[in-house]
Amino acid sequence: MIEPSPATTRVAAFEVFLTRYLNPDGSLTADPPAFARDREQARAMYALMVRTRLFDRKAVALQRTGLLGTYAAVLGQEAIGTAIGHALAAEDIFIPAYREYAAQFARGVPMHAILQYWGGDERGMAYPEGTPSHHDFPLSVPIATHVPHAIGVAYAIKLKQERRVVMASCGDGATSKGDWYEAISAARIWNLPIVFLVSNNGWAISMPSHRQTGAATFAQKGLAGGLPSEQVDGNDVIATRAVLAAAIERARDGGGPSLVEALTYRLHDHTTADDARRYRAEAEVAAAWERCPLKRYKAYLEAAGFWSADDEAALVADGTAAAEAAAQTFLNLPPQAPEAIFDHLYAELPSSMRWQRDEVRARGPVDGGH
Amino acid sequence: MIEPSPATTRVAAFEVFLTRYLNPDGSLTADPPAFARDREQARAMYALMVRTRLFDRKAVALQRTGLLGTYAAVLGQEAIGTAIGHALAAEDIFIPAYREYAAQFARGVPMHAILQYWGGDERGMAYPEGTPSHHDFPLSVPIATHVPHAIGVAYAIKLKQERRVVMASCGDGATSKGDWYEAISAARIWNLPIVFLVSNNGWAISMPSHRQTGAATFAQKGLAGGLPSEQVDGNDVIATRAVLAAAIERARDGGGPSLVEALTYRLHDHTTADDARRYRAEAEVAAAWERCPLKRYKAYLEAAGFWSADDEAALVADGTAAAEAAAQTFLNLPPQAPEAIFDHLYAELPSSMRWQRDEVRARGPVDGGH
Amino acid sequence: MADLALIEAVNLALASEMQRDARVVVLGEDIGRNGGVFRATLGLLDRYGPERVIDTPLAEMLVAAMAIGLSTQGIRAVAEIQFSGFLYPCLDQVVNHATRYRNRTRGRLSCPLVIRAPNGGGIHAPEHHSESLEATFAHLPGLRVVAPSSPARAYGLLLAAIRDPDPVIFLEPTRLYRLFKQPVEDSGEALPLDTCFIDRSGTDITLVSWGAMMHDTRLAADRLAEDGISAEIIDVATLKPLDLDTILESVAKTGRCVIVSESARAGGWASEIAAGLAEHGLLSLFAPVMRVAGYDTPMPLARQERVYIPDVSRILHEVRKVFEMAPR
Amino acid sequence: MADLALIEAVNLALASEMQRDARVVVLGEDIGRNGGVFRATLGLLDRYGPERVIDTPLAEMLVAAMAIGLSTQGIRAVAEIQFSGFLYPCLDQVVNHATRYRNRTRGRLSCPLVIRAPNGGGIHAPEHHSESLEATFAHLPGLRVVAPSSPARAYGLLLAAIRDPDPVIFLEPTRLYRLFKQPVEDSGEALPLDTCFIDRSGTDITLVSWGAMMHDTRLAADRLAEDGISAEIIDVATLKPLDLDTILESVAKTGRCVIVSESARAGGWASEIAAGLAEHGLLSLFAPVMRVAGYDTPMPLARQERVYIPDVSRILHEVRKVFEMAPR
Ligand SMILES: Cc1ncc(C[n+]2csc(CCOP(=O)(O)OP(=O)(O)O)c2C)c(N)n1
Ligand SMILES: Cc1ncc(C[n+]2csc(CCOP(=O)(O)OP(=O)(O)O)c2C)c(N)n1
Ligand SMILES: [Mg+2]
Ligand SMILES: [Mg+2]
Repeated sequence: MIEPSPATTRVAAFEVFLTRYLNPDGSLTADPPAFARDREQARAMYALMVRTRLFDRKAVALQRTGLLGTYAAVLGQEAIGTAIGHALAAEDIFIPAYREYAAQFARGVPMHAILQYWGGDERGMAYPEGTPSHHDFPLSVPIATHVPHAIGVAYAIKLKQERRVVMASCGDGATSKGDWYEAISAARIWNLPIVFLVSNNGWAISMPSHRQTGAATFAQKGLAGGLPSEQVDGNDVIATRAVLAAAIERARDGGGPSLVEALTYRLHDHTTADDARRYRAEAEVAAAWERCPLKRYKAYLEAAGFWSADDEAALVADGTAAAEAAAQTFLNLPPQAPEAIFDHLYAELPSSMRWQRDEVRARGPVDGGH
Repeated sequence: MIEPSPATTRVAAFEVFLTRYLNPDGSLTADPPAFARDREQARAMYALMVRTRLFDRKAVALQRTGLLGTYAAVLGQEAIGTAIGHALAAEDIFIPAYREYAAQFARGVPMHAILQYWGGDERGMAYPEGTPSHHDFPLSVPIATHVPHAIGVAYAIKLKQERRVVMASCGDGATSKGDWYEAISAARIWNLPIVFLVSNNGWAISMPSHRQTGAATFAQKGLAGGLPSEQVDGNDVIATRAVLAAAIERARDGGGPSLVEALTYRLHDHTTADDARRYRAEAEVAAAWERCPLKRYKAYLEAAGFWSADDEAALVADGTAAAEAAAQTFLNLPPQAPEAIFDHLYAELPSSMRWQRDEVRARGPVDGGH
Repeated sequence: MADLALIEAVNLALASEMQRDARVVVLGEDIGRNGGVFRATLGLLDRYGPERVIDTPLAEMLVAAMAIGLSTQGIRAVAEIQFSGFLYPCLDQVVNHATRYRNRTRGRLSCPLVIRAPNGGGIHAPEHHSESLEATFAHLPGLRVVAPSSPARAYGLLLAAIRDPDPVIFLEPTRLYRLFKQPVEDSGEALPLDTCFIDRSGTDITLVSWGAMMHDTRLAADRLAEDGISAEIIDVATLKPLDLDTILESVAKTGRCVIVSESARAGGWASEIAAGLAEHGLLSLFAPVMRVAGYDTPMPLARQERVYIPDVSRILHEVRKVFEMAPR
Repeated sequence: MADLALIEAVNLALASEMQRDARVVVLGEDIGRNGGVFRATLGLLDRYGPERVIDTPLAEMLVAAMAIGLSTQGIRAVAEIQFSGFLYPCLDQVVNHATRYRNRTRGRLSCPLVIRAPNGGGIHAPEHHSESLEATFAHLPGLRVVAPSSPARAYGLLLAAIRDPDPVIFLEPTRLYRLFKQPVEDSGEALPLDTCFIDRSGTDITLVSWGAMMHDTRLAADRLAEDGISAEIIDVATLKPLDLDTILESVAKTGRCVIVSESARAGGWASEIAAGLAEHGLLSLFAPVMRVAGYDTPMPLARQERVYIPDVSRILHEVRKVFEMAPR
């Protein structure tokens, strides 16, 4: 928009690219990368997407019947978490927003832990020892505030001369917050091994992404920090994994931070506490179903001869059972003791606070907990 | 840094331009704009730069002799404030950082008010009625925090259907802060009449600007908000005024917000409380003096036949006297009453606080005020 | 006169003042078509249009800063933050600018703005949605902090907050949003901003509270009445500046005081009131001033929130202690 | 044993602990080559290199967030914020993350970090450079807040803060940075983090203070001694968690208490202490608990800062009131 004139010189130029391998109908735009041609890997990705969708459905059902608190569904965005889960190495560190269940499952978070979290139990964030998730960060609700933690985590990695990568993910709305920008702005100063991921699902609650900012893409926000910045079709699990893996390996090899905007669509309400019909047209949602990540990837798998109707039936049965089992585990967990609210406040409870714990202990269980 | 491949498409592209009319030796890169060919306007700009420099010198001298508090000198950056002062219309609204004295003088802030501010007296921010400065914002010390006020001010202008423009200025360091980014990110949503100005003077206290961010230019940070973004040689008062005026008039005509990065150099210590020799090479400063905005513009004026040695002598005499008079006015101002700390706390002091004012009043003047 | 829930009274006050005063605008996240996450701004977009009902980007610091910018230009900006736990990014703007422009420009610029947010827990909301922020704000000079405890007070105090020439933090009791209804008249009449309400008169003990905890305090007083104890209840709806005089007068009469608040105990606003009593009410006091408050932990996730939030039994427990130490 | 000013003791503690523990890093604006605006980090860059002495971009929220990220990885991050008035952008990170990671992950992640900042006025600094933030932080659960009042305590408490497994806000008294020197031994010995110091023993009145105001409190006690009044001085250097017991014991002995603090009075930490006395010390008190504090205004610009900051005469004034109400 600034016109060159005799008094001007061009000092910088930037381009933003979008990567897509799978069209919405499942056809290919180009030769897919090796992992997508590997039968086992290709099938595993699909399985994770489907299991995540079945889990998600179960979680919503639990909430609707009063057995779970507010829940943020991931319906329609399963490809992104799946791609993360497959692109990250076990030793890498994941700092997620609150909808990346597929990635979390891949990293060892049990399904019931996610239910526990949304069910109002802190123990849902004590991810199991011996799994990659044990050193990952928990879900983060205050939007974008977790993203700058990546700067410190990645700096620590450099300091310790480890070959690990940090992935910090968030939504399109999150990119309006100063926290996000401060991280983007700083990452390249120390050439930190970070991949910033923005899941642009078209909406931040009721705000369509085109009203969130004047920028035409969310990817270009990375230019503010001098980051290699690109878009990927986030409903194309092949492209998303390929792009993330490239960014991760570049970071691992000392190539520094980058930003990936994954284009997707939130097919569900924002959370179970939201009613999206208030602010968006059903037609838009219907159209988005046509771009469903599972549908298109399944078409690819079938065309590649990697998937059959029997496979599908077995997966659905198994995934349904897993979600059901997770729900049961969650529902049967014994409650925390009331005084557990003091257990991890400090490494050791200061003596001046002991009376508070004693008071709670003396009262015992309180009505209204559930 | 992202390589196009068969699976990629280009979705956006950006360029950043730098404008310069005056080379450091005063020679022209292109035909200058009309205002620079107008004898009176051209001379007025020079006069403001020189008067600002003389004021600045006086302020530093006052601080060195214990008559003023910490002071932030503008030495070497006078062209930017001068350009702002000449580019803004009286009705426009200026939201400055803390070094834009030339612009403030142009808008009616008396020199002694600036001394008063750095001398520790709030009255230095009560800019006089009947001048444009009266509706301007005062100097802002918490870095970048004033910039997002521009969003609200400009929104109010739109709401009232006024043809006014807001200019919010800050330094290169300020562009690392979330406050600044949140403003940049939002401005184009409502296509607000704002010009964001970044005076990149090479340093933020001891941090060279290339260590402040991984971005190659500060201008490109504007791309994060989809803003037209450009660089200008901020030591070239002609280019700076031209670029700012274009951005201002575009905003006034409904063309929306933009970002200008003005390249300059801080010739002085950060403030009088700083000693820049601790962290930067004398040679760098010496080299920067070669790019001094006054020197090059004077060469231009002389070449254009707009300026003589007599003019120079008269201006220096007059400017010195003005700075001296401002110092005297400042030094002779009667102190505020102690209880003045309650005068503008609320529109009306709540009754529950009156005892505090009474207590202060009863104590009378306190030692250590000065 | 319609029976309204507290959230409806907030909505009514906003609509009513927008109707009356064209300078009033509302801004915040999801407040337009969506009507706000709690529906406080329901219908305002249709009635007053997108220019006065401003959906902002997801950036609380910006919301505060934008309200500041608007208010300096004579616009009455009423900002909504979705939950008080997301107010922290606004704090820098509030303390370094909103409360200071009038002072530092010696009256030239000022910030007649309101920042509204639901405050407190008890509705089984997700993490970070149930915090109590009043003490953090009430410590800041130049600010007003208001926390209504009923639909009628929410209506009248919100009108007052919008009309006030200085910045106001307006903390709405989330737990009471839909808990009960009350007749609220759209009278356009504001309530005073620096006077405590004597919510109920009594002679034996003074119970002081505000916001959602007023509800439990009233229930506790009912129980005390059954035991023949007459509690005076004071609603400190306008927390800052604090009207200590009304509390002192009550304690002068009752000689006993228990202060009930939901926020963390250490440095909570209950401490400020107790300190006021230690300074000005000492001679009236028969017994120690007890604070019933949240524990010095973060608000737990939903399953344990009732462990944290004071309830009737905790209030009665402290009241009983007071009467043990100073029997009638 | 060298005679050190408080800022030199801070510098010594940082250097000493960086030497002892390779996990310790310092970060902040201008802390490298420049050695920090007050020179707290002088020489550290040369001794420990740019990887452990990290000049950050100009972004306080990021500094806090980066310290959080570092600390979760076992790095002991010691962040400097240039003036406490610029701590507000850190608050969201501190309250929503630093103090919570341990709790929300049930001990899996934790944040052993320190955020240091000069606190308070009295050095004729520019606007926004003289604020007092302790109450704002001390209200937050899961945090420690420390405010030393002498070079030796600064050294020992900073070591303790760095070694503590939880987040600590370390507020250094700007006014005392270079006001006096004291022998400080580089013993590597930390001071306890949750005990008040009995700074001076006395029998007639308890003076409670912390940080820079300890200086004026000591001077006031000297003056009282001239009048034959024996003041006990308590230095609440570890504000949070608060060791009320030591204060209660003292007041049990003296029956009189004046609390001196620089921050705005309403909701200041003095109020928390007074509230503690109103609850647990009422029976010991012969006289009201007086707070000598900053007024409920922003810190004025330099010319009026002495109007705002409590001084010896204001302390003596309140002490005299106490003895008028409760003569010996
Ligand atoms: C700081 C903060 N402000 C507001 C909210 C309330 N809120 C929760 S999710 C959300 C929208 C987030 O949008 P986006 O970042 O696009 O993520 P998405 O939900 O679409 O995955 C908002 C406003 C919050 N959690 N944190
Ligand atoms: C929020 C905040 N942090 C730190 C400071 C201390 N400080 C004052 S000026 C400055 C550097 C500003 O650099 P820049 O924005 O480039 O402006 P310049 O001084 O170079 O004009 C710093 C860190 C401050 N005033 N505010
Ligand atoms: Mg989104
Ligand atoms: Mg600079």
